[in-house]
Amino acid sequence: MPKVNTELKNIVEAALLVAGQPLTIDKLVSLFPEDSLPTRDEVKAALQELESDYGARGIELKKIEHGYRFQTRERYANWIARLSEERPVRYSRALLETLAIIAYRQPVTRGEIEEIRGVGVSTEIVKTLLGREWIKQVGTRDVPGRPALFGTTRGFLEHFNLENLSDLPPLAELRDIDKLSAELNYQLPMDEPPAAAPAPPLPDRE
Amino acid sequence: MPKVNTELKNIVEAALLVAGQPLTIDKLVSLFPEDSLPTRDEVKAALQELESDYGARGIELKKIEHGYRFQTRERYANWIARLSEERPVRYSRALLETLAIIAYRQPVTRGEIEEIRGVGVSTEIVKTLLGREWIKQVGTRDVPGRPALFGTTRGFLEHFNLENLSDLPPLAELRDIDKLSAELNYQLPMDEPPAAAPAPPLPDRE
Amino acid sequence: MSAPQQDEMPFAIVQGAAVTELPHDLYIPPDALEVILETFEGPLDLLLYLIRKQNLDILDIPIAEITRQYMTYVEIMKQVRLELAAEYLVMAAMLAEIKSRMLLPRPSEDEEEDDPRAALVRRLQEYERYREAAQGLDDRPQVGREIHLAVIECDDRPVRRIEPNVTLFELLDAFREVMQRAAMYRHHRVMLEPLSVRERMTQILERINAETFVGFQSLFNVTEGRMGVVVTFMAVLELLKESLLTLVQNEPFAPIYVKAVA
Repeated sequence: MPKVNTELKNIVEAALLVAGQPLTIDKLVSLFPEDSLPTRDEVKAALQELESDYGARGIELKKIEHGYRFQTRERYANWIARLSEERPVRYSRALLETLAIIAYRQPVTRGEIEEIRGVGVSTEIVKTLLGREWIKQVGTRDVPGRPALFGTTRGFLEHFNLENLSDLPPLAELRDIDKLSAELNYQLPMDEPPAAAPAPPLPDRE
Repeated sequence: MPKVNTELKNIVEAALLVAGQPLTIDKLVSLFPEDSLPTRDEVKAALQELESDYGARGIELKKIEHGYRFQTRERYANWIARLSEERPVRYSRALLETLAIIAYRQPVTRGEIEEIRGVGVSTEIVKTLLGREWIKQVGTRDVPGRPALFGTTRGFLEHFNLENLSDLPPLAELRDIDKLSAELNYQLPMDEPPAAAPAPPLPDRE
Repeated sequence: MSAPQQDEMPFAIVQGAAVTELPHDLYIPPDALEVILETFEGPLDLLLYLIRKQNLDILDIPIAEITRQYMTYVEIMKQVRLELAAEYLVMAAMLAEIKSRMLLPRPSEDEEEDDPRAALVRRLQEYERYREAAQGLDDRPQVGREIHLAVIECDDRPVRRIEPNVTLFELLDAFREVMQRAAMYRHHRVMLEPLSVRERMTQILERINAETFVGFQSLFNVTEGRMGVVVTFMAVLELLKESLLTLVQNEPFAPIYVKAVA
């Protein structure tokens, strides 16, 4: 690991704080004039030092995909929230479910989302997600009608503070259908729920 | 001087770094809930510690009138300036059409361009094209108002990698633009001279 | 509006019987009914709600009971809401079908028969995991909510603008489009001179002005050859036609001069 040059570190620090969005190592390298370009390793070393410098501060260095950004630490959210009067937007369940399906199942068509959710997906929701640049069309499925395939964007990762898609917690496991109780409740009609069935344990994670 | 509480300092630091404007001590105090309000002196002490923490960093804490804010150190301005080099906006369709008409119809007045386009040409567009040095005024037309006549420049030819205007495809060929685009794309990147294409036949008239 | 004002006003008709009181197991304060109904994200969501409310395992749904509750809800939704997503009715039909298949005599032991609930269970599970994932997403720290991006100002930051690039293709495409548009208006017949002539017209205009005369012959560059001379000549004629320049000759065979029209 090359020794970190203080000037380099300071420039990287200032640039990240001014940019207000993730900067890649290549972008950071490009801030320097041709005749004094740092190596990518040098920049990486500077980033690592910054990360530890800010290890116990009010902000932290976070990696999103290939970019780095400074952001407030989550545990100060309550104090920072008082900075502005605005209430953060709340998203509807329909929107979040649609987004979750796109995130976990991408690339996926609107029809496939509707099949999973069991209801139609409003055009409004798709538009909102596209407008927020959390999803984008990544192609079309080669079936009649050539429906658009959607996937998530880097903006999605940025908003939800994810370094990459695999940072998403795994989906709950699908339990095997064979475990269906052998005892079919044939005793119809029945007004009472069957005796047994204690609360199911939290689903295992894959 | 009261001893500085790390949490307090971190909250002040985070707030200053996300506020986007100078914050007064009173404002910083107001971030805390009623039952744990710090004193103004405690906040002041936190600010002083922050100032010295950042004494040799890429950014510095500055007092602006009654507020405090972080700003980049002046001596890193040159590096930071390169941050904003990116994000060129795309030119509007109207601008491209205007430029194309000037190229094919020069010397031409703004009124004539408007007649061909069927809509007005904004002053902004003409200014942008003049600023980019792709067009210039080459004279005035001898009609009431003496409107300026525009033509393309050397810079225009250079940007589009044309030796002279007759390297532009004649109108007739434009109708088959898809075929053409394959050839044209082949010519990019711009550094290379155009593949010695034989001088195109004189363009058809429309 | 959802609250029963009079006892005789049934909420719904379920299987022929008027429901004047909300079923006990719905646990919904009447005035909140509509709000609650609106919170369901569809039939699967409603079913999951009914199952979870009774601490039942998805894998072991008492189909008759759940169907009965589901139908009650659907009937109420029909009454209080003008539009009920068709999906709810499709689900109702599916539940009825499962119920009836389960009433059929059990197949012989050696015959592996799928549980009629299997397809529904799979869908419910599938939906539930995404419902959880959606909740998980919402619980994540979000920019602007739990976390904020540090961004400091830099007042005197010189902005170095980079002009957008334009490819020749984009330019030609724009031109083609505008010409197609122009072609729709007959009276706007656009005449196009050969580009070389157009270009030369611009070049000539640049060289001349209204104050001084320029020698006609100086406009020609013999090293361009015959073609170049012709192009220049056509350009001069075109400029004359458009009254952009004047030719002056003091007497026959005297030198010809050119100047821009003042």
